[in-house]
Amino acid sequence: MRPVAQASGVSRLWDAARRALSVAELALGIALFLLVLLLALFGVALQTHDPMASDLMRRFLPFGAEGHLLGTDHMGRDMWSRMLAGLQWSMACAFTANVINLFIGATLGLLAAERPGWTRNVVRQVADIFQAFPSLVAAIVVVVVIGDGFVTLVLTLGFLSWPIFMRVVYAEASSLYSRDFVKAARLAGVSRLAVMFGHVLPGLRASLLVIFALHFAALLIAESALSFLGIGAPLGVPTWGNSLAESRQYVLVAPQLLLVPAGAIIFTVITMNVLGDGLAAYSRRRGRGIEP
Amino acid sequence: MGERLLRAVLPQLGKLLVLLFTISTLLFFLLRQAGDPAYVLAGVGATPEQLAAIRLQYGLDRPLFGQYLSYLGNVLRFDFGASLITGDSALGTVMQRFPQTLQLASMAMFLSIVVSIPLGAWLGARPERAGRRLVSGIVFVLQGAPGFVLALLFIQLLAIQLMWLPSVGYSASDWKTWVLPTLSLATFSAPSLTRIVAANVTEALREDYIRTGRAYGAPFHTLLWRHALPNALLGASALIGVQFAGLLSGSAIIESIYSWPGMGSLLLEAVQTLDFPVVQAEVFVIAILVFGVNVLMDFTFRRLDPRLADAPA
Amino acid sequence: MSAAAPLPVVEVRSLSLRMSRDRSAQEVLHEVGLRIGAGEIVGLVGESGSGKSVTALSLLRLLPAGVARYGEGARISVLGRDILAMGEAELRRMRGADVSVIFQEPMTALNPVVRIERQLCEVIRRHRGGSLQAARALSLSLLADMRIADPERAMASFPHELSGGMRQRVMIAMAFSCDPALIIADEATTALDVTVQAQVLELLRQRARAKGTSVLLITHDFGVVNETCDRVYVMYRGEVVEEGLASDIIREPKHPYTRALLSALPGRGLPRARLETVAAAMLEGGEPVVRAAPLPPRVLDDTRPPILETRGLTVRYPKPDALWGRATAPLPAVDGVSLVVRPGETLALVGESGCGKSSLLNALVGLVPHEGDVLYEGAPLRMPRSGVQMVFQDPQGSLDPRWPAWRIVTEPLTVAGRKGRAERRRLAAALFDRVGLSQDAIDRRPHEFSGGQRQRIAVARALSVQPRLLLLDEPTSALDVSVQAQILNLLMDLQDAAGLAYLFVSHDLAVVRHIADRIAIMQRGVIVETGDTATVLASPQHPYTRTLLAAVPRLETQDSLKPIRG
Amino acid sequence: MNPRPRLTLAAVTLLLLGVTSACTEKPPVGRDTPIRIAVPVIPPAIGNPYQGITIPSTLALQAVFDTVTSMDASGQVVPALALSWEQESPTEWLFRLRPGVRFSNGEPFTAEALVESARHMATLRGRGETIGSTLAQIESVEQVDALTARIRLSEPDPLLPLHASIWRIPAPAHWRTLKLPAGARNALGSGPFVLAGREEGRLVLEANTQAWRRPAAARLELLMIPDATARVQAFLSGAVDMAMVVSPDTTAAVARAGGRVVARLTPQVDLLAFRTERRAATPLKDPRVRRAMTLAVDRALLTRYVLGGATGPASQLSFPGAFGYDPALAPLPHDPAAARRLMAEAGYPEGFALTMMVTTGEVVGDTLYYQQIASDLKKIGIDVEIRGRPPARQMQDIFSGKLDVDLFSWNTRGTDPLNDYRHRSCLKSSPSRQPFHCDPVLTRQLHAAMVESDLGRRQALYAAIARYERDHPPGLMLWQRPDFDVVAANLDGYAPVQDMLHLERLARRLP
Repeated sequence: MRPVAQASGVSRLWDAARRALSVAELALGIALFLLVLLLALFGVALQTHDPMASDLMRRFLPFGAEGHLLGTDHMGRDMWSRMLAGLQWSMACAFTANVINLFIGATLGLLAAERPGWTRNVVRQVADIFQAFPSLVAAIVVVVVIGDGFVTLVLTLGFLSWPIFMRVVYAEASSLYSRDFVKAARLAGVSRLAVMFGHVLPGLRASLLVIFALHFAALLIAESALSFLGIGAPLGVPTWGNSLAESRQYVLVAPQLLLVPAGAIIFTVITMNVLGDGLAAYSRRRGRGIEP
Repeated sequence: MGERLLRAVLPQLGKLLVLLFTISTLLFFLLRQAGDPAYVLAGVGATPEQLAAIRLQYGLDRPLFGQYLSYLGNVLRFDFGASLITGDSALGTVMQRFPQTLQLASMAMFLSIVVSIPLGAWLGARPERAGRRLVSGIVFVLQGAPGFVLALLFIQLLAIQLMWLPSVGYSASDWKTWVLPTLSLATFSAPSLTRIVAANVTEALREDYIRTGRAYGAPFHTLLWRHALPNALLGASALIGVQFAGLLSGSAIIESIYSWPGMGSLLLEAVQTLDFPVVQAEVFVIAILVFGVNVLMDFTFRRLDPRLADAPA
Repeated sequence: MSAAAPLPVVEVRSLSLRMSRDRSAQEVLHEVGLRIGAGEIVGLVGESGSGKSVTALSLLRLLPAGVARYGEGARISVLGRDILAMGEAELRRMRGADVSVIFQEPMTALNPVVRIERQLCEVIRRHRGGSLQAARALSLSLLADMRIADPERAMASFPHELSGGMRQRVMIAMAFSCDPALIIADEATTALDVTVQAQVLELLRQRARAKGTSVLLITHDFGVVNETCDRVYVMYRGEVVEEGLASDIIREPKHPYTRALLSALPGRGLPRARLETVAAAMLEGGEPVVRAAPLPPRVLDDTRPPILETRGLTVRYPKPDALWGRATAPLPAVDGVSLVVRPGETLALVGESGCGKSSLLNALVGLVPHEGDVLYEGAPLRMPRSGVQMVFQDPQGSLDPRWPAWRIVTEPLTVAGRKGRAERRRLAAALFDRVGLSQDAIDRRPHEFSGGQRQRIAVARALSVQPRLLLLDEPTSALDVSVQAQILNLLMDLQDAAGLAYLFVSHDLAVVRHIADRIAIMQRGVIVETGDTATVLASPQHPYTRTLLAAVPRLETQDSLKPIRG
Repeated sequence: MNPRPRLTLAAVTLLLLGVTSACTEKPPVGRDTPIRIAVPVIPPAIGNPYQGITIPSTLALQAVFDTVTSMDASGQVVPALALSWEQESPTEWLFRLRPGVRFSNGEPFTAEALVESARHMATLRGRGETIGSTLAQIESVEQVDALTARIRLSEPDPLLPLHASIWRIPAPAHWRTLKLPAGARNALGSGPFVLAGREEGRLVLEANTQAWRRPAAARLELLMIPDATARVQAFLSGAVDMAMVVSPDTTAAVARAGGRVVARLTPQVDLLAFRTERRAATPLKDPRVRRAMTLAVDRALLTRYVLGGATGPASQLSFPGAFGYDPALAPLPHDPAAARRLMAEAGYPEGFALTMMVTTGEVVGDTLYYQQIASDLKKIGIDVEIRGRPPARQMQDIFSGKLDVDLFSWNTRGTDPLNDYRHRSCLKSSPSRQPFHCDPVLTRQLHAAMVESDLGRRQALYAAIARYERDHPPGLMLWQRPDFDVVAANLDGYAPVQDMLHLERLARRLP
C-alpha cells in the first residue's frame, strides 16, 4: 500500500486563517480585537505618565495640554495612561469572569444535553431562574454584601451569568447528540466521554467562541456599571467605571473627562461585538460550506 | 381557555415558588453574614445596653436557625417586617417605589417596541441597501454603548449643554422629567431588539411561504408586514421576557443616575444601609414581577403562535 | 394569431442564467429551450442540481433579483408576454392569476401562523376582487373539489393542523383558485407517501384536464412522468438534453444520459442485476459502465439459525401530558413484531412514513426502550456489538463534518483498544479501497465528498469492524437515482463478497424488489405481510400491500408490477 | 417602499421636537413661589425629631421643630425654647421656658413637652434613636411649673445647655397618639414651618404663621437629588433656588448662572482613624509612625486646591466654637523628609503596606482626597490599598471588631469632643464595642476630663488632650469639614450656624 499524503498542521492553520480573514466582518473584528489586546497587554509601555501620580496643580487640563494626550482628570492624573490601565483591569476582569461563565455554562449545558431527563430538567430550571432574575440586581446585592474587589467582582459576574452559555451549549449539544454521527459512534461502542470530547465539544467550538466574544462585551458593561455604582472595583483603581463615576462629579467643570472612559467602553464593547458577529458570520459561512 | 391559562401559569408558578424559597433562604443567610442589623438600628452612639435592647426587641438574640424559620413563616404571609431605617413596613416601602419603576420600565419597553419593530422590519426588508446599512451601523454602535454611558452623555448634551430637559428628579405630573430616563433605559433594549427583529425579518423573507406569496402575486409590503413580520416577531418574542429582566437591571443604574424614586435606587440605598427587610422584600417583588411578565409573555405568544397553542408548556 | 396554430402557453428560448453566491457567479442554465402548449402536461425531469427548478421559477421571475442574471439572448414568453421585460407590478398581476405554482414542501410553503382561509381568500381577492363572502364561498367549493372531507374545518385550520396530503390539496386548490393557464408543480408530490402521491397526482391531472390548464410537472421520478405527462424534457447540468413524448422517451431514450438514468432505476431489470451507472460516471467519476452479466444463482439456506430474531417486539412512546407529567400513548408505535434475518440474506422492511419502521430499528439497537426479545445469534442483543453495524439514511448527518474521513471510518476500531495514527490511516485506506473510493481522499473532510461518496464512507465505517449484519436505514432515499444505483451495487457486491446479512429499511418498493431476498410490509406498527420478495410482490395477500403496489407510479406497461393492478 | 415605517419615524421625530420645544418655557416668579432647595437626602422619618444630626438631612426637622437651646455664630449657647438655665447640682439642671409658644396644632408649649420628650428618649426605642443616644445622660425631666423644668442626669454634664441645642421638642399630646415608627411621618412641632405635602423625592413646607420664629417665606420645597452634580444642574436650569452640599469646583459655572457657592464649616473634623488595636505587630502602634504619616500628607495643598481654601489642616480633633478647642495649637506641618526620618527611626525605612477603608459619597469629592492621601503616603514607602464600604456596614464592623483594615474614614462630630472619645477610645469599652485606638496615657487623661464638672478645669484638660493627640495622633487629622452650598443671588437670609440653618430667615428678593 502506498503512503498516504497528509496535510501539515501549519498549513491547515494558515488555510483557516486565510479563510477567516476572507470574511470582511471577521477581519475587522480580529483587527480591532488585536489592537485592544495589544493595548491591554503592552499598554504599560505606551503610558506616558504614572496612571496613579496626581498633581493637584494640574487638574482638568484639556486634551493635548502639557504632554497629556487626553488631558488630566480632577486629580491632575494623566487620562491617557489611566485609560490604558483601565483597559487592562477591565479586560482581565471580563476575561476571568467569562472563563468561569464558560466553564460552568458549558459543563452544565453538556450535562443537560447528555443526560435528558431528571438532570436536564433541574439544570434547565436553575438556568431559567438565573436568567430570569435581573443579573445586575443580584450582583449589586452580592457585591455589597461580600465587599468589593477584583475577586468578588469576578466571582459574582462569573457565577451569575453562565446561563447564556448553558443555553447555547445545551441547544447545540442536544442537536449534535441527536445527529446520526453521534448515534453511529454510540452504536459502534464509542464511550460517552469519547463522544463528548470527540464529536460534541469540537462541534460547539464555533458557537462558544461567538458567545464568548459577545458575552465578553456584556461583562465589560456589567463590570463598568458596577464600578460606576461604586460597588465594583476598589477606589483608586483606574477602571473605566470608576473614572466615569468620578468624572461625573466634574461634568460641569470638565465635560471632556466623561468622554474618555465613555469612548473607551463603547469602543471596546463594539470591538467585542464586531468580533462576535464576525465569528458568527464566519461560522455561518463555514456551516454552509460543510452542509450545503 | 381557562385550561390554557392554567397550562401557562402552573409550571411557571411551581418555578416561582422554588425561586422564592431559594432566594429567601440565600438572602437570609447572605445578609446575616453581611452584618448584624442591631448595629444598623442602634446607630453610631449605641451603648451595649441599647444593642441588647434592640436585639431583644427584634428577636435577634434567638438562634439563627430559629430566626430563619420564623422569617420563612413571615415571608409566607408576605410579612417582611419593618425597614430598619424608617420603621415602615418593608413591603410597603417597596410597593411605594414599585409604580415608578413599573412606569419607567413600561415606558422604556413600550418605546423600544414601538421603535424597534418598524425600524427592524424596515432594516430587515432590504438589509443590503446603502441607507439601511448606515442605519444598521448606528444601531450596532448604540447596541455597543452601555445604557448608563449613554445616559451620562444624554444628560451632558440635552440637559446641560442644550438645557432642553430636566436632568434629574421625578415628578408624577411633569412628563418632562420622564423623557431622559425613559430614553436612556430604552437604549438598553431597543438596539438589540431592532437587530433581532431585522435579522428575523430577513430570515423570514427567505422562507418558503414568502416565495409562495410572491408566486401568487402578493406585493412586497404585504409579504413584509402581513407574512414575514408576524413570524419574525414570534421569534423575537422570547427575547422580550429576557429584555424585561434586563430593563429591571438597567433601571437600577438609570434610576440612580436620574434620582428616579423607584425600586432600583431603593435597592441601592437599602443594600448600602444594610436595610435587610427592604432588600428581601424588594428581591421578592422583583422575582414575582419578572415571573409575572414571563408568564404573560408566554401566554400571549402561546396564543399568537398557533403552533404552540396546543403544545404543553 | 390564428386558430390553427394556437399560441403556446410557454415559450422559452436560449435561456441562460448565472447565479451568484458569495461573490462567485455560476452558470446554472445554459441555452434552455422549452415549450408548453395549451392544456398540455409537460414533465421536466432531472437529478438534483440539473436546473429544473430554476427553469420553472424563471417562468415567473421568482428568483431573487440580486442573485440571478439572465443571459443576453434569453427569452421567456408566457401567454405571449415577455416575462423578462415586464415590470414588477405587471408580473404580480400575472403571478397566481395566469400562472400559479405548487411547491414541494406544503408545510413550509404555507404561512404557519395564518389560517388557511385567509391564505386562500387573500389570493382570490387579490386577483379576482369581490367580497370576502364570495372569496370564502369559492374557497370552500375549491376545497370540496379537492376532496377535502370537511372544508369548513380545513378553512379554519392552521397549516400544521392538517396532514401533508391535505396541505398539498390546499396548495392545489390555491393554484386553481384563479383559473390559471399554467400550473407549475415543482416536485409537488416528492415529499408525500406513495399512496398519497397517487391521489394528489390524480387530482391534479383530472382537474387540469377538466379545466384545460397546462401543467409543468417538475420531478425526478420517471414513473410520475410516465403516468402523468404528455411530453417530457430531460435536463442535465443546466441543459435540456432530450425532449419528446413521455412514452417515446421512456421506451427509447436517445440521449446517453437519459438512457443511463433509466437503466439506473432499480426494479426494472432482474433483481440483483448490476445497475447501470453511466450517469454516475458523468456526475462524479464512479465505476465505468459494466453491462449486466448473468447472475450466479443465489443460494440461501433457510435452515441456518437466524442471525437476528425479534419476538413480539413492542415500542410504546410516553406522551408528555400537559399538566401532570407523562402518560403512555394508547397505541404502540411498534406492536408485537417478530422478524427473522438469516446469515447472508437481505430482509427488507417496507412501509410508509409513520408506520413504525424507524421505531423498530431504534428499538433493535437499544435507542428506545422496548418490550419483547431481540436475539442476535440466539442471545439477547446488547449494543454496541461489533457484529451489528448501522448505516443511516442521510450521509450528511451521519458523518462528523469536522473529522477527516480516515478518522471517521476507523472510529469503531478505536473502541477495542488504542491504535496508532499510522495504523488507523492504513486501515482507512484499505476500507476506502473496499468501498470504491480513492485512497488519496482519506484526509478530506465529509463536505469535500459528494453525496454518494459520503454514503460509501458511511458504509466503510460500518465495515471497519467486520460486522455480520448491517442495519440499513433508508440508505439510498436521500440520493439521486444514479448515485442510488452505485450504492445498491456496492451493497450487493459487499454482500456477495463477505456474506453480510442486511436488514434493509425502505419505503421504495422498486429498490426493495431489486435488492431484497425477503420482504416484510409494515403498517401502523404491525407486519401485515411477509415472505419471499418475488412472491409477495407478484401476488400480494394483504389489501394494504395491494394498495401500496398500486400506488407506485409505473414506468412501462410490461412492468412486472402491472398485473397486481389489473 | 411602504409608507408605514416612514410615518412612524416621522412621528418619533415630531414627538422629540415637541418635547424639546415644550421644555423651554419657565413659570413666572411671584411672592408665593416656594423657595426650592435641592438636598441630597430627605429621610423618610421626616417627622421624628429624634432622628438625624446633621444638615441637610435635618433641614426639614429644623423647619418644623424648635430646639431647647441654640447656638450663635461663635458657638455660644443662646436661648431658644428655653430662655435661661442653671445648674442646681452636678446632675440637676433647671430650665426656664419661653412663654406664649404654641405648637402648630394649637397645643401650648409647657414643661410637659420636655417631660414627655425625656420619657420617650428613655424608652427602648428612644435609646436607639440618634438624639436619644446622644442625650443619654438625661435620666428624666420633672415639671416644676408650667414653664419650669428640672432635668435629672445619670452622670454629671456641665455642657448640658450646649448638648440641648440638638434637642427638638414635638407637641406632646399629638406625639403620644403617634404609633412609631411609621407615625414618625406625621409629628408636628412649634417651628416656623409645617409639613404641607410630600411625594417621592419632594417635601413641601408651609409657613406656620403662629410661630415665634416668624418665617419670611410662604413656602419651602425640598427636592431630593442624591447626586451632587445633578443638584448643581438643577440650580443651573432654574429648577431650584438653593442646592445643599455641592462641589467647590462648580463655583465658576454657578457664578455664570447668577448664583454663588458658599462654604459652610460643619461641626466635624475629618479623620482617617488608625486601627491600632488590630494586631500586635501593626506598625501603627508606634506613635512615631503615626506622626510620620501625618507629616507625609500635604493637607494644605488639598484644602487649597480641592476644598477651595475654605478650611485648613486640623491641629486637633475639635474646631473653633467647640468646647475645649485650643486655638494656640498649630497643626503638624507637611514635611516628608522628617516623616522619612521618623519612619527609619521606628524601624520601617522601607515602609510597609496598609489597608484603608473608606465610605464614599457622603462628602462631595471625598474619593479624591482619599486617593491623594494614598499617593502622598506612597512617597514615604507606605503602600495603601483603598477599599470602599457602605457607612452602615463600616460602623458595625468597627465596633464589632470585624474590621480588618489599618485605617478608615471617620469623622469626629459635635461640640463636645468627649462624645467622640467615648466611641473610639477604651474609655468605656464593652464586649459589644471594641475600641480601635487605646492609648493608656490618653485614657487616663480622658477619664480625668470626664469626671471633672468644673467648666474651666475641664476645658484645660481638653486642651491638654488635644496637645497630646497632636503628637501621638490617633489618626490622620485632616480638617474641619466644609460643605459648599449653592445660593441664588436673589435669596436672602442664608446664614448657617454650624449644623443649624435658620430657615425662617430665607426670603426671595423680588425684582
